Amino acid sequence: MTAALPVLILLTSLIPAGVTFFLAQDSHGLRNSLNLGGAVLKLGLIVWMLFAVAGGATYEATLPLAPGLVMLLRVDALALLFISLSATLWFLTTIYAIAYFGAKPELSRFFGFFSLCVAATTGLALSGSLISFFIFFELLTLSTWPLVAHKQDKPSLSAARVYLAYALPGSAALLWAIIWLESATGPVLFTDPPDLSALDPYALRAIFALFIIGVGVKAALVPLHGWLPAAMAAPAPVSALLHAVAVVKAGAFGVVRIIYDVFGAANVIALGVGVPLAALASVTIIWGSLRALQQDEIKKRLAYSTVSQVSYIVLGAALASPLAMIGGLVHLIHQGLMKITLFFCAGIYDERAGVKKITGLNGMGQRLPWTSVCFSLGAMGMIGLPPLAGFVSKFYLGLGGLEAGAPWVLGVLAASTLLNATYFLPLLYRLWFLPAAPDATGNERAPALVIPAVVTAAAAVGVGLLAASPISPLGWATLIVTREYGP
Amino acid sequence: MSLTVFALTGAALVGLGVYGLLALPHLLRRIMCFNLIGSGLFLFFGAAGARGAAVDAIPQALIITGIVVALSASALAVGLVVALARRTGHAALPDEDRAP
Amino acid sequence: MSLALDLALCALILGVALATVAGGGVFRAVIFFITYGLFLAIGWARLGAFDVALAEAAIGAGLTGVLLLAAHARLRRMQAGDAPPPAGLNLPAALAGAGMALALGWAWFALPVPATPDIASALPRSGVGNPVTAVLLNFRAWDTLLESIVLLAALLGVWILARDGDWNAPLGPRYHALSGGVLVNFGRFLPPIGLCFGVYLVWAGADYIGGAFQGGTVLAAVGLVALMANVVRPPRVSYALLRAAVVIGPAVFLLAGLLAAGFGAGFLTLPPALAKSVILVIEAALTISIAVTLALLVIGPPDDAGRSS
Amino acid sequence: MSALVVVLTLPLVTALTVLLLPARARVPVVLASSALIVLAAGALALAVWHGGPVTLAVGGWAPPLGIALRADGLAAALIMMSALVMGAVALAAQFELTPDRVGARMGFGFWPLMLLLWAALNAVYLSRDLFNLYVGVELLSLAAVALVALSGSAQALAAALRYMIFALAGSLLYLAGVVLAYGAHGTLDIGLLAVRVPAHTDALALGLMTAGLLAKTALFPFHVWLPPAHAGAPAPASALLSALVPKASFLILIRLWFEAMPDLASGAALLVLAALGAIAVIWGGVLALVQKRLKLIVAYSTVAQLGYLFFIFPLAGGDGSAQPWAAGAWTGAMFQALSHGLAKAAMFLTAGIYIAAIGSDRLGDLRGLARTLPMTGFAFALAAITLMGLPPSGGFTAKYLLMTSAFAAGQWPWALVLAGGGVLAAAYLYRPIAALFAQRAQTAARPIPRAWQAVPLVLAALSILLGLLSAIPFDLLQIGRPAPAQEGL
Repeated sequence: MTAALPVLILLTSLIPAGVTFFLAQDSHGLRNSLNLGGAVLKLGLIVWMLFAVAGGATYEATLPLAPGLVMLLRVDALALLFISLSATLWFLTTIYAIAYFGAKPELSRFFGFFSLCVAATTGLALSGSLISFFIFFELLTLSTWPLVAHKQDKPSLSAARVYLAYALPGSAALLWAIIWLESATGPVLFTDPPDLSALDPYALRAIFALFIIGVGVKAALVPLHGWLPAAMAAPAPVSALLHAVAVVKAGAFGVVRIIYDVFGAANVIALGVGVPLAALASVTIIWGSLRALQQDEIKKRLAYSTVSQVSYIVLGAALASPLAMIGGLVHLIHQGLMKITLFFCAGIYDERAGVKKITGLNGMGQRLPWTSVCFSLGAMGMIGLPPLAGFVSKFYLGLGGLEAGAPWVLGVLAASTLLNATYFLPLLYRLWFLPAAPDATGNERAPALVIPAVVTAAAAVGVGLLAASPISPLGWATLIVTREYGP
Repeated sequence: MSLTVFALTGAALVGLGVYGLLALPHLLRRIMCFNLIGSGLFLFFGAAGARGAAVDAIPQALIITGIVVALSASALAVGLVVALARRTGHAALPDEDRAP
Repeated sequence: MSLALDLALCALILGVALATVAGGGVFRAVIFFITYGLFLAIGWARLGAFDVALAEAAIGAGLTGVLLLAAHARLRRMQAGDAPPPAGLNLPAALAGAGMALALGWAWFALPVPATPDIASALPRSGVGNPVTAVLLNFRAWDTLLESIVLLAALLGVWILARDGDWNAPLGPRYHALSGGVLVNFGRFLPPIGLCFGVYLVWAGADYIGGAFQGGTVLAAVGLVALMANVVRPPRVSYALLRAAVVIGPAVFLLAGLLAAGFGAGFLTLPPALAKSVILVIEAALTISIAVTLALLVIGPPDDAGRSS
Repeated sequence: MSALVVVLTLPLVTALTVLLLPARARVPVVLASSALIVLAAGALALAVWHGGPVTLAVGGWAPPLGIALRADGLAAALIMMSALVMGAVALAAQFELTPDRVGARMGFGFWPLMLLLWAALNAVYLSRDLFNLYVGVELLSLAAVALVALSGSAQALAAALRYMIFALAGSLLYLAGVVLAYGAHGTLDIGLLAVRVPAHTDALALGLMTAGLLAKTALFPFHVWLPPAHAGAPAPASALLSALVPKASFLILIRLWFEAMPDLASGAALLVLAALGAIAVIWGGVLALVQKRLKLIVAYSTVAQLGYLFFIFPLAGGDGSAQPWAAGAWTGAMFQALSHGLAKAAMFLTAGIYIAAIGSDRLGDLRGLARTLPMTGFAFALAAITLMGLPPSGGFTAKYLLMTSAFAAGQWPWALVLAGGGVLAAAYLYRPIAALFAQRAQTAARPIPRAWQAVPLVLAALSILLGLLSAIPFDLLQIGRPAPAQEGL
């Protein structure tokens, strides 16, 4: 069982993916039950595993491909954190997507790649070695490409092209880094940090830089972020799951793995690469916010906001101090919940009211109250209003900055908060205080769209309110940092 | 001594064939040059096989095989040249010097 | 004396070869090429390699020559028959040729004289007395089997060069012979004589000189003369007997090899007691296929246009 | 041993049979015997797996008098891959090259030529005799040239002739080397040449043979014949030419440099081979990027993909053969050969489907075909993943092994080319994929049977599976791998 469980969890999305591809377009029932069933089963297995891991069980499955090329699936606390997030959000997004697409064409292709993409994220979370991490990282690239291109119109195809143009050189850099490192140290397992003494510091810095380029594309670090706003041409569920969770989080998760499980926090500090990375993350935070200000399309604004927010996680990891790390890890969850709420809502505005631009939000508070409440909660959380989720993250990041001897982080956080407020508050103002345009229409009679948004919004509030509880994301992140990476 | 004469003749034939193959555009001539190279090599080989105390039969057998293989290749090449000329009116490859 | 003879012969060979490369017209080059093959055959005889001499004369000079002549005739009809060689010396080509010749020339003097495989002691178990035939049909029978397949591949390659509309036409262009002319009479008298000579070459090849390839070539020549004299009509690609004739040589060869494997002796392993008869059967079958294949290679793919013009 | 004889002779027997059969019986017989050969190839691989290399002295005559055949892990793997590709091509060709679609001439000609090509490939994979290899390679070349000429257009004939000239020149160069080898050592057997008394002429012999084989393998700068030839043939023939034919001459190069004359593998010579490979990767990729027809893109991709194979020489050859990374480099190159074979065949077969559906393979005409023929588009994309070297695929395993060895050997420029070549492949394969997935729906496409569409999908899936299950082929490829330079100090 200890070997079977990680494989089973992977199969809960791989099998629906494989079967869905071969389903006819109009076999809605079978397709929906497959995907929802897989999602529910996965959630169940993860809950079971959470209890088992808390009771001290370990899970590991290996598949040797060739000498040095070993697929290793292993469950650790960090993996659980990421996998719980993605499994929960996958389930909700599936409900949302089924309602969103209705009877649009090419659904089997969409859900096939959608499940494949979730399988890749799951595998990524469970990867216990660098090479399995790379394999799933690439699988993620490949399975998201058709999703971005899904509409097959000009903007989608060009977005998909841009996506690949960023992702593939990125993966070449990542592969280069992995092989450079492993040729000196042998295969790298996350349980067992490699002995880096075989490489001189300059080579190590170069390897670190290549790693950051490799995963930084997915984490949308400036200047590697260009694909993300372009990818907003994709359908709303894609933007919601992929760009709030799967892809960018995979990048951020990769940064965490590389700093803590490949190099080790101490080495990152000793090599002096943490501070430049933190600086890059800070630049991304500010730059993303500034660009968000200039967008008048809701999804574009959210996309730049993502660019900015994901770098909080990178910032936390790069500072390499325990509190900063807690802040970064918890933001992985918090940002995921808040941003998916916002994207769900953006999709609802578009789908139910035909609103794509910010100006169209005027007065929508009355017409789509549930949606607008959720949107407002997500936005306020992003700004970091206490006691919402975003506040917890920023609080820990600030403390971590002080702990790491980098007080300038406070300045970055302050500036970012100000900017967040500047680009989100006008939206809320329009929603609630401006009169609707005379020809504005729209309703919320689509519970399958609204309920997922309500659930995630509630969760985003809940994780902030209950942050002190040991089973909250904050509690879990603290556990990870103290148990696995503690001094 | 005679063997050396034949072997060097073989070497010279190979050289002549290589020259013709590279310099002549008409494809029938090129096919003849292939055969010059082949037969030059065989002559060299035959001379080499005759150096020992007894004449070695293996090179002779290989040469006979080689001659048949060369004929097969020539036949296909000639067929291709004729077929190409029937469609294009030229017995040379398109982007090289044209034979009328 | 003999050295002087060899020197003169080699000078002739080289001279004719040079004329082939540098000579004026393509037609003349072909004639020079045939002459070259005949001189070369004499060279092989001087080297004591009579089997090779026979093969070179029959295949290298004779059959390749006829092939080239026939092609040239067809090209001339399409106004693609001739091209003057480019004026002046092509320097890169000359350097490549000279380099190749010098390298081989150097190799001749650097080449050690190795111990060669011991054929003499294996010959009695081979079933034949001619060591060359022993190598071809027993020691290295796999080479020879593949070689017969190479001929077949070339024939298939030539056939598929037909135009789609011509596919069901008789093979080759039509040959015009004046009734009562030399060729027709030749075509009547030659076949019986050539047939005897060809069969003799195959039979003698087992112990003296000759063999399936040489004999088959003579038979092919006979067939060609008969075709050109309109004594026999060219068949069509789909003609079953024709296909059978082309296939029978490699088929019998393969079958013998597989039967040997089936009886536990190993693929293509001929028991010494049976070797001679098996080899003769294989040679007989090969001769048929070689003769037919060579003749068909010369006459080319089905061509209806040549017939109506 | 019996599996070896079946693999060696059944294609020949079938070719001869097909010539005698009426047209109706042709396809069933070819398919049945293809299935048998696949089984025999499996049996041979199993025999090698359990009992080590299988050898056979043909006619009972041991070298130097006779010809030895030997199936090591590499030969068994190539035979298996070729059998799978051949079987798939036969399945596709029964739909594509029927007499009523392409006429009686092509409908007849393809089958025996395909089988003769198959026979030649297996003969070359197994042979240990340099002259026998010459005859085998000639058979291969003649069958391949004929397949190029099969379509009968003027361009195809010109491409076939150009191919023929390169192939013949290559054969003669190779033959010159064989003559020198026999002249100096009195043997043609690879095993006996390995223990020869070195002669001064050996370097020239090896150089001549290598030059000849490079021309046949289409390594830069001898690649010019390949794209028009492979793009000009009917698609099933292109699949064979691109996926299999260059592997045969490459294998002989391996036999020469690793088994017959490893002592001559000087660092500079190995470097030149790999450098030409590196240029081929870049140059082939760049040219593939500017092509407008699918088949030409795929053909130029072959030029690039073959380049990777040559990294084996400095990484596992010469002094490198005794190093710990040699096994990885060696296996990596062979994985590249295997996975490229499967993926490239799949790609040409998809091109054949598109041509059958819309009568063109211009990128502009392919727009939107993924919607009409989803299985085929999926097959093309899967094959592209292998060629880009993305995980999990055989191409990725190959690249990973080669890159790891390049780093371990301190020869990181090869790794750079491997990484850059992957990005280049992504760029040139993106264009057809983007066209296929573009919005405009093709309405004029003729229907294609699902069984036909499934054929390239299976091949492409196999090329992916090779990466997921690479442990077994990895171990198979180690069996009979040339030992590091004689350890007898």
